[in-house]
Amino acid sequence: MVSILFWPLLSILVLVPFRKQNWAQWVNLLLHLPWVFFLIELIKVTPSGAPFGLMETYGTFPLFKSALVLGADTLNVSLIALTIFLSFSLSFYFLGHSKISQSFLILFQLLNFGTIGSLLAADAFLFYIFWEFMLIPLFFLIGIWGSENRVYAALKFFSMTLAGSLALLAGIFFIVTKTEVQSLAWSELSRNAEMLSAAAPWLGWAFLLAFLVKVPVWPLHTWLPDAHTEAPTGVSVMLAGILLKLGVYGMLRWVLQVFPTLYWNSTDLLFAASVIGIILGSYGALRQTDIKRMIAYSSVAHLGFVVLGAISTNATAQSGAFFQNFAHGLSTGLLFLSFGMIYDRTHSRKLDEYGGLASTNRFLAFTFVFASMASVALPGLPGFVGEFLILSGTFLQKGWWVLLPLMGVVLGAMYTLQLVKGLVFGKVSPLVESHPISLKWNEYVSIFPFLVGLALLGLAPQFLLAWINGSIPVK
Amino acid sequence: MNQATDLIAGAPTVFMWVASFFAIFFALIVFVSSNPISCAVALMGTLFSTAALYFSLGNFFVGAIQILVYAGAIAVLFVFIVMLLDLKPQKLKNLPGRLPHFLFSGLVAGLLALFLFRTIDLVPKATEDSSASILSATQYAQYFLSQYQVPFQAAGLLVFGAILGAIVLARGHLGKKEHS
Amino acid sequence: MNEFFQSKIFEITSEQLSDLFPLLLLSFGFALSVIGAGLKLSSKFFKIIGILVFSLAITTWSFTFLEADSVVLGLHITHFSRIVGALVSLFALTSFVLFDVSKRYANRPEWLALLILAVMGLSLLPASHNWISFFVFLEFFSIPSYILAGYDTNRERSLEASLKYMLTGAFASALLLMGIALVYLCSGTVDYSSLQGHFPSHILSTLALAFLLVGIFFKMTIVPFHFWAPDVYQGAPMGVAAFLAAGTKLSIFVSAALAFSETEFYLRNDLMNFAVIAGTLSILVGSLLAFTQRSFRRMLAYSGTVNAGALAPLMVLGKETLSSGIFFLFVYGLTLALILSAFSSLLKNRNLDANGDLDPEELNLKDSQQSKFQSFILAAGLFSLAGIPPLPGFFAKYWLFSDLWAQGYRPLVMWALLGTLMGVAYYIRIAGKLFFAEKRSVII
Amino acid sequence: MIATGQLIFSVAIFLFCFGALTFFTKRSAVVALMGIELMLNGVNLVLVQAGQIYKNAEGTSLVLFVTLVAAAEAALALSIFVILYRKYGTLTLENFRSLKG
Amino acid sequence: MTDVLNIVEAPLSWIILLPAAGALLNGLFRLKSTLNGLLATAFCFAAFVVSILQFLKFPEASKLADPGYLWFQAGHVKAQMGFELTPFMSVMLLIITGVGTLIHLYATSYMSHDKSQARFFAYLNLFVTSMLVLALSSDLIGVFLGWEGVGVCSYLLIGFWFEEDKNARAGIKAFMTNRVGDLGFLVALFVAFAYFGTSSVSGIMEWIADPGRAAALPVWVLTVFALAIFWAACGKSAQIPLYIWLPDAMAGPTPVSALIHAATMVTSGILVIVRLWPIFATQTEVLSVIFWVALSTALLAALMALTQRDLKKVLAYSTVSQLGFMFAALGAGAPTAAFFHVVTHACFKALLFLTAGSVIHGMHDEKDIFKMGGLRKKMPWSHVAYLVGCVAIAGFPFTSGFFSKDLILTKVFESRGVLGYGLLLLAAMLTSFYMFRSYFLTFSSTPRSHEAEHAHESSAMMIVPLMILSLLSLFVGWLEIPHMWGHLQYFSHWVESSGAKAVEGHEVEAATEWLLMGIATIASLASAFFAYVKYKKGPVTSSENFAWKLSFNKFYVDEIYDSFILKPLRKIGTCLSLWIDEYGVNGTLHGSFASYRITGQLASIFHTGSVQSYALLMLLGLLVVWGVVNVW
Repeated sequence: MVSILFWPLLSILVLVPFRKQNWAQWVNLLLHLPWVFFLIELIKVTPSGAPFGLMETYGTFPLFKSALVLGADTLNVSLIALTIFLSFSLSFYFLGHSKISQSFLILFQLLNFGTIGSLLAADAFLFYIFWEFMLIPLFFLIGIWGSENRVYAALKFFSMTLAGSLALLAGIFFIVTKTEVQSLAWSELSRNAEMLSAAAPWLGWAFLLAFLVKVPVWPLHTWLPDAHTEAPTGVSVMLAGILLKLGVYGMLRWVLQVFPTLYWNSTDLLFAASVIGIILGSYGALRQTDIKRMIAYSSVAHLGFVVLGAISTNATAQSGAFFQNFAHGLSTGLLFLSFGMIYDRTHSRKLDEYGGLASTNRFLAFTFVFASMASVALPGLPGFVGEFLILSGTFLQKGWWVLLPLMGVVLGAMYTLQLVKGLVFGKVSPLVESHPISLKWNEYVSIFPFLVGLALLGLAPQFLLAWINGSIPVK
Repeated sequence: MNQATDLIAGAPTVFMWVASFFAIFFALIVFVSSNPISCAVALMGTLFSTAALYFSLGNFFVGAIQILVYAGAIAVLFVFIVMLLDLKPQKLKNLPGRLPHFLFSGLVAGLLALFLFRTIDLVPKATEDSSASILSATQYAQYFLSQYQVPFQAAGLLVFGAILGAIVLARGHLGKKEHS
Repeated sequence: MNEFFQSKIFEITSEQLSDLFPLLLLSFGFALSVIGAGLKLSSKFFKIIGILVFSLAITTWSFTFLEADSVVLGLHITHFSRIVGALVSLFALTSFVLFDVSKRYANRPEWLALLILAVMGLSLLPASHNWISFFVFLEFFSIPSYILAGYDTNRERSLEASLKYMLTGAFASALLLMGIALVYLCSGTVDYSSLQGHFPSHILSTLALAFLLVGIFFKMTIVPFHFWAPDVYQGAPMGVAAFLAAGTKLSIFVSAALAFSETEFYLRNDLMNFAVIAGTLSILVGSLLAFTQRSFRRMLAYSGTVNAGALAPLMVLGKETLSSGIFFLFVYGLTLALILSAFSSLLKNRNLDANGDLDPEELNLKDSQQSKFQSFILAAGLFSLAGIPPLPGFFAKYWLFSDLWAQGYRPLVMWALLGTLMGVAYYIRIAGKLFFAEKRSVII
Repeated sequence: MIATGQLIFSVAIFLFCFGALTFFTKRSAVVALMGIELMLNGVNLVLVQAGQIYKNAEGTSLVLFVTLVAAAEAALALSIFVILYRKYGTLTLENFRSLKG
Repeated sequence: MTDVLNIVEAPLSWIILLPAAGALLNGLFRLKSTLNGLLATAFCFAAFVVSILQFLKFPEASKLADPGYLWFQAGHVKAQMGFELTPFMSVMLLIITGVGTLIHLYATSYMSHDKSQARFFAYLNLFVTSMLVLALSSDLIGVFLGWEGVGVCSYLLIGFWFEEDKNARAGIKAFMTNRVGDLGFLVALFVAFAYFGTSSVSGIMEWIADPGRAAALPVWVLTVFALAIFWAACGKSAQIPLYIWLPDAMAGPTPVSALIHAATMVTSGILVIVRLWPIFATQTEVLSVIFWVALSTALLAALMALTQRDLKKVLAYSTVSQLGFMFAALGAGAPTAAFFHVVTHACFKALLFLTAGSVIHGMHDEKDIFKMGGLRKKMPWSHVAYLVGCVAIAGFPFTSGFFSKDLILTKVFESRGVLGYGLLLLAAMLTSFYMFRSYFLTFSSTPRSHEAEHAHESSAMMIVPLMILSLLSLFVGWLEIPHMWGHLQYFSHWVESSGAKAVEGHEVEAATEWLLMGIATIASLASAFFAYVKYKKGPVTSSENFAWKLSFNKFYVDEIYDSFILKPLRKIGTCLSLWIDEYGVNGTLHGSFASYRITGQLASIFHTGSVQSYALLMLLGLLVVWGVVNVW
């Protein structure tokens, strides 16, 4: 497990000597191959069942009552697979891209290292370190390579996520100073979870706050549109693809499985927040004139569905929520990627400046429409599978309350079609006219895995569902 | 020398009253007068009256040190500096500008005095046992050099440092220009 | 007369000598540097002497670190005082190596002598066992630091800084003295262990403690007494500022803690409340002031106040919980030295005066392009001060805050966490400014 | 009538507070330093009085140290004042305010 | 269930894969001229052949099944992508693929000079695939896959000429209205999985059939399930609340309207209800709801069609009205009548649309019938086809329309009494009136515009499908003749054997049946003659009275929807989101930051720089904190 975690660090060391841009880009691509090999090894050995089925300890810090413990089960290994998938296809996109310099790639690998670390960490202290470490590469990635308003977006993103994780830190302090708890390892925490949750009912909320900010749950989501819009394409794909899912993973792993009682009595508030998030997120997307902000707000709505599933008591909605992570990751990732390719050439994000892309570049128009259909949860594409499971699970549990999020399905279609009409259909706008888009070979190759993934997960998702159903927290 | 013991215990002698009156009087002059020279002289006055107080309390060694070192050396140093720089008397011209500052600092100092005076009755009385007698100079020295030997040497180095510093600063600022 | 000299005081056994060896070494170094200054030797001589003396001191102190405590000539040499001695000489070493002090003040080489004096004072302070030696050692290192603060002769600011530092320092030590006098008045003794049992607890004693705390908190730059710090850090030469910020805080922190635990003052809850109030105040006021500062070095001074605020309660808690405070100050000291040295070379690249100052708003991308390595160090240092993992600052803050939480200071830890969050506004923003292109973001 | 101890103590407080007051309000640096000396005198008075009450030498030794430190400080301060006077031509503390904010 | 179910394994998935392959190929390769069209037609024809083979298996097998594969399964939801074919659905299959092939052929020449034919035929084949998935899948969730697939294809096809903004907006309107309808289908699926444990049609039928389990269900489950399915059907088959998208869907190419908005997609609502008929049969209140909604749709649409000037709009409203007839039959408890009308309607409405297409093609895309006229001589074949279509839809004796409409009317008379019958008869009269109005305005009297003079007949490839469809429209009716005339009742046999028994209303003896038939025929002939009289010489400039304006502007339904539902919802939502996001959360963030900065600046005022004020503040600080410590 440690090899898959420390591979990004190693690839940074390898990247350092390559100062020239396209050398660095090619090396970055080649460095992904062993990473995939390690992933396959890990998948072969990952158990699906009890949380952190496979646990490995590499060293202890008695001073901080913590240890370098890495744990794997299908829950986090599947997310690692998604990370590596996104990073691999992005590395194709980076080839020959003018703005992708060596330092960008180094920071990108640092971000991967942080993500994989927080996924694998089975010790609260270690998890916290990786969780906050991700902030640094992201802060610089958005701040240096972002567009106009990037400094504001980077700082806002940094301070809101930091505020959330400081609440987590307070929770960790409370646990550390409890004498009964020998160490901060996950198993240790869950062993005396009753004692801890009895002692401090606020502990659940302290842990939850850090994750609610990261999964943008409704009131805490205002950093997302800024961060996603200002971030460069590669980073916004990773942000939408995997980093939002870390919040969901955190909720399931570190709150639901550790403090179940606290988690369950916070669910009705979370239900209200997620439903409002779905509806207001969709309306937020409707009112935008900037394309990337529209896609960002759509993520708020989709993540509202995921949280809706994650807080339900039946297995259908839970596995639907976790599956939706992958569906949303691929569809929004593809949306950002394809628009990123358009943006690289036209450098404008205003929707009314666009129009008639279908007549100039058929393939990109097809990809964009295909991705929007996926994000509108059209049956036959993965979005539907996730959303259907979530909604039928919610119906089972909450009865007719399901009609509210159901409205989100219609609103989702509304803003996505508005986006597609503005960008792809309609008369050919002067901007699109003057910037003919001819995709290079590596851009085709970077889009191709997304298309195959979406089609495969849409029509035959059972291979993934069966794999992750084992370790879904609620049976 | 035991009659000295009851000096602290007994009622304050007339000499004590006179000395403390002078001390307070001179302190007032230091505060009030705008001419630095009169301040310096008033400071020397306070020093002498406090030395007198020490004698009245029976601690002749400290009184002597006070007169020799404090009044003799430091106060003289002040007078010397005032004379050297022949500072003109500061006419309190922009008094109104500084009035709020005056009032405020008066208030704070008064508050401090109030707090301290409130605790005056907690000041312990002298113990009547006559066994412990007023120490003589040798006893002070013996105790001082044995208990506080390292601080004493440190104080020596401290003074050396101060002199060294004074020279360095003076030479630096007045002497050659350093490269910027 | 001779029985006076036979008294136990002057017996020095061999291993006691090893305890005193570093101090003797320092005084020998002091003597050498003064003679050297007199003989107008080359600046390299002083650099070598300095490095030799300090590194030898560090090695001896750290070797004898694990030995048992011993009482030598009235000094209680404990492993705390040894660790403080080692760290203070380390800070002194870094302060003059990183900032090429020797080349800058070639024709006034006395800086080494003064620096050694200050280091001696700082390392003796934790070894003091009564309030008198506490006061003397305190003054012993203050006087040289007043001079060092004013050492940068060609800038008026440095003179003004030393003037301010000296006047407020004198005022604070006068208050400290009044404290010691009142302690003596109340209990009749100034020795820590004899003060243990019979220190009355009436109004006068509380007032005495309050005055005592003034002198201590003044040096720790905790809020009601922090006014001098920004001006002095801005005026003093870079190396001195770094040394002052780290060395004095560490030594005062440890010696106050030792004093309060020896005299068992820490059991009094008025002392505790005083420290907690002052600590919380300094976290809040420090963060507030650090944010809107027009000068990089003043911002660092206020961030020092914030960190000191978190240390305040630990200081009055006595011996057991010192290790986290020491580690924190150690990391803080080194990071601060790195940041200031990077900052001064950044200034040099902007061909400003190396000891000068800069408005953090003016830092921009050009700086990081000109001095790539320094801006990297500067950003890493700022992130470490902000306490972002995996940098050492985070582990220091984590250990410190969990200790505070364990001692039950929950509200203070909450304030400290809020302080870390407010830290983003100045640490991270300035670190970001270095690397982000000019476009000022809308709000921040 | 008040006891000697209380008389001495009140004189000491008076000196101490008046020293502080002079330090705050006096515009010339030298006189401010004199204020500090006054405060130290007050402290010395308290020390001597306590020394007499408890009949031990702690107080006296601290007085000695205080006097010594006061001397060192005065020497250093006055040399700085001389330099300031040479450079600025005045010693009023108001115009040493360039470091602020 | 009368006879023992004899389920036969059959390669049904092939029927779907063929058009899917066609769609893929067309999508990938842009071939020269009409090759794309021919390729698409070939694949559609292949599917037609395979479905004929399956159809022939039916006398002995009662149901064909193909298990397919497990789509997804988690918790209590198990979605199986399997296929099954019942007799009546196999007939529908023939219609979809048969009429589909004809329309593909027609479209090949109709779109011959369009520049992105490949994309068009890819969408068309994709549409046929999803329609087949809808028809064939065994699980309701599979049906839903087809259901939304068809919705997307109609969105893409309506907005095919995306250059004009109104086409794209019409496409969105279609997709959004379908989406609102699909919410009903989703609710039905939730109820199915929650209470029946499965979504497969046969599984649900077993659940209903077993009295023990049926009793255990809460009473509202079946009603809600039925209503939800009906709501979805309204969305897809354009009934009252959700019909507004169909008239705008005419923005797409005419073959699209023919295939999607006449023959296949709009009928999917009826197909699903007929498949789930055992549930609907027990729900009398739901049936009456269906009946009255259908009746009002039929009447309303017919009234709107009276004054339309655009030929395709007239046909669109007539489709809505005919769908009203079908749902009225369902409401009257006669699935056979409904299905019979679906088939006949598919034939003659496709015919009408295709002829309209060739007329508009001939008239160089001029749609306004007031500008046409006298095309009888110029376009003889289209004229004949259009005449046959009008005759069939009006229900002239012995045409297919006559049989199916008459069957519906008698069934409605049996179950809903005279009032229902009367209103439906009125709708039938209106239908024949506006159809013949459009016939006379386009074909009789003299050409009224430049295009009309130079109109030319369409090519053979367009005429052949017209002729085939005309034959079908005339003779399909004979498959289901009234009992009195003989025993040719194939449709009832097909529908009953698929498990959809009609609701037993009181049988009507032969005499009244003859009477009803007579009245219906006389009514349609009279209104046709009336239209002849009114429009023989060309458009009559009728006075713009209130009724006319009401009908012409489609009863202002679109405007009502916009002003009362769509615009307010959007306004409230966007303002709410704007207020909470920008001013609420961001506001507090920026506010707290600004106050943080201001207090910072305020605090820095204390640092005046003068040493004395420092000492003063220090002492003051000491006294204040010391005071607080003592007081505390």
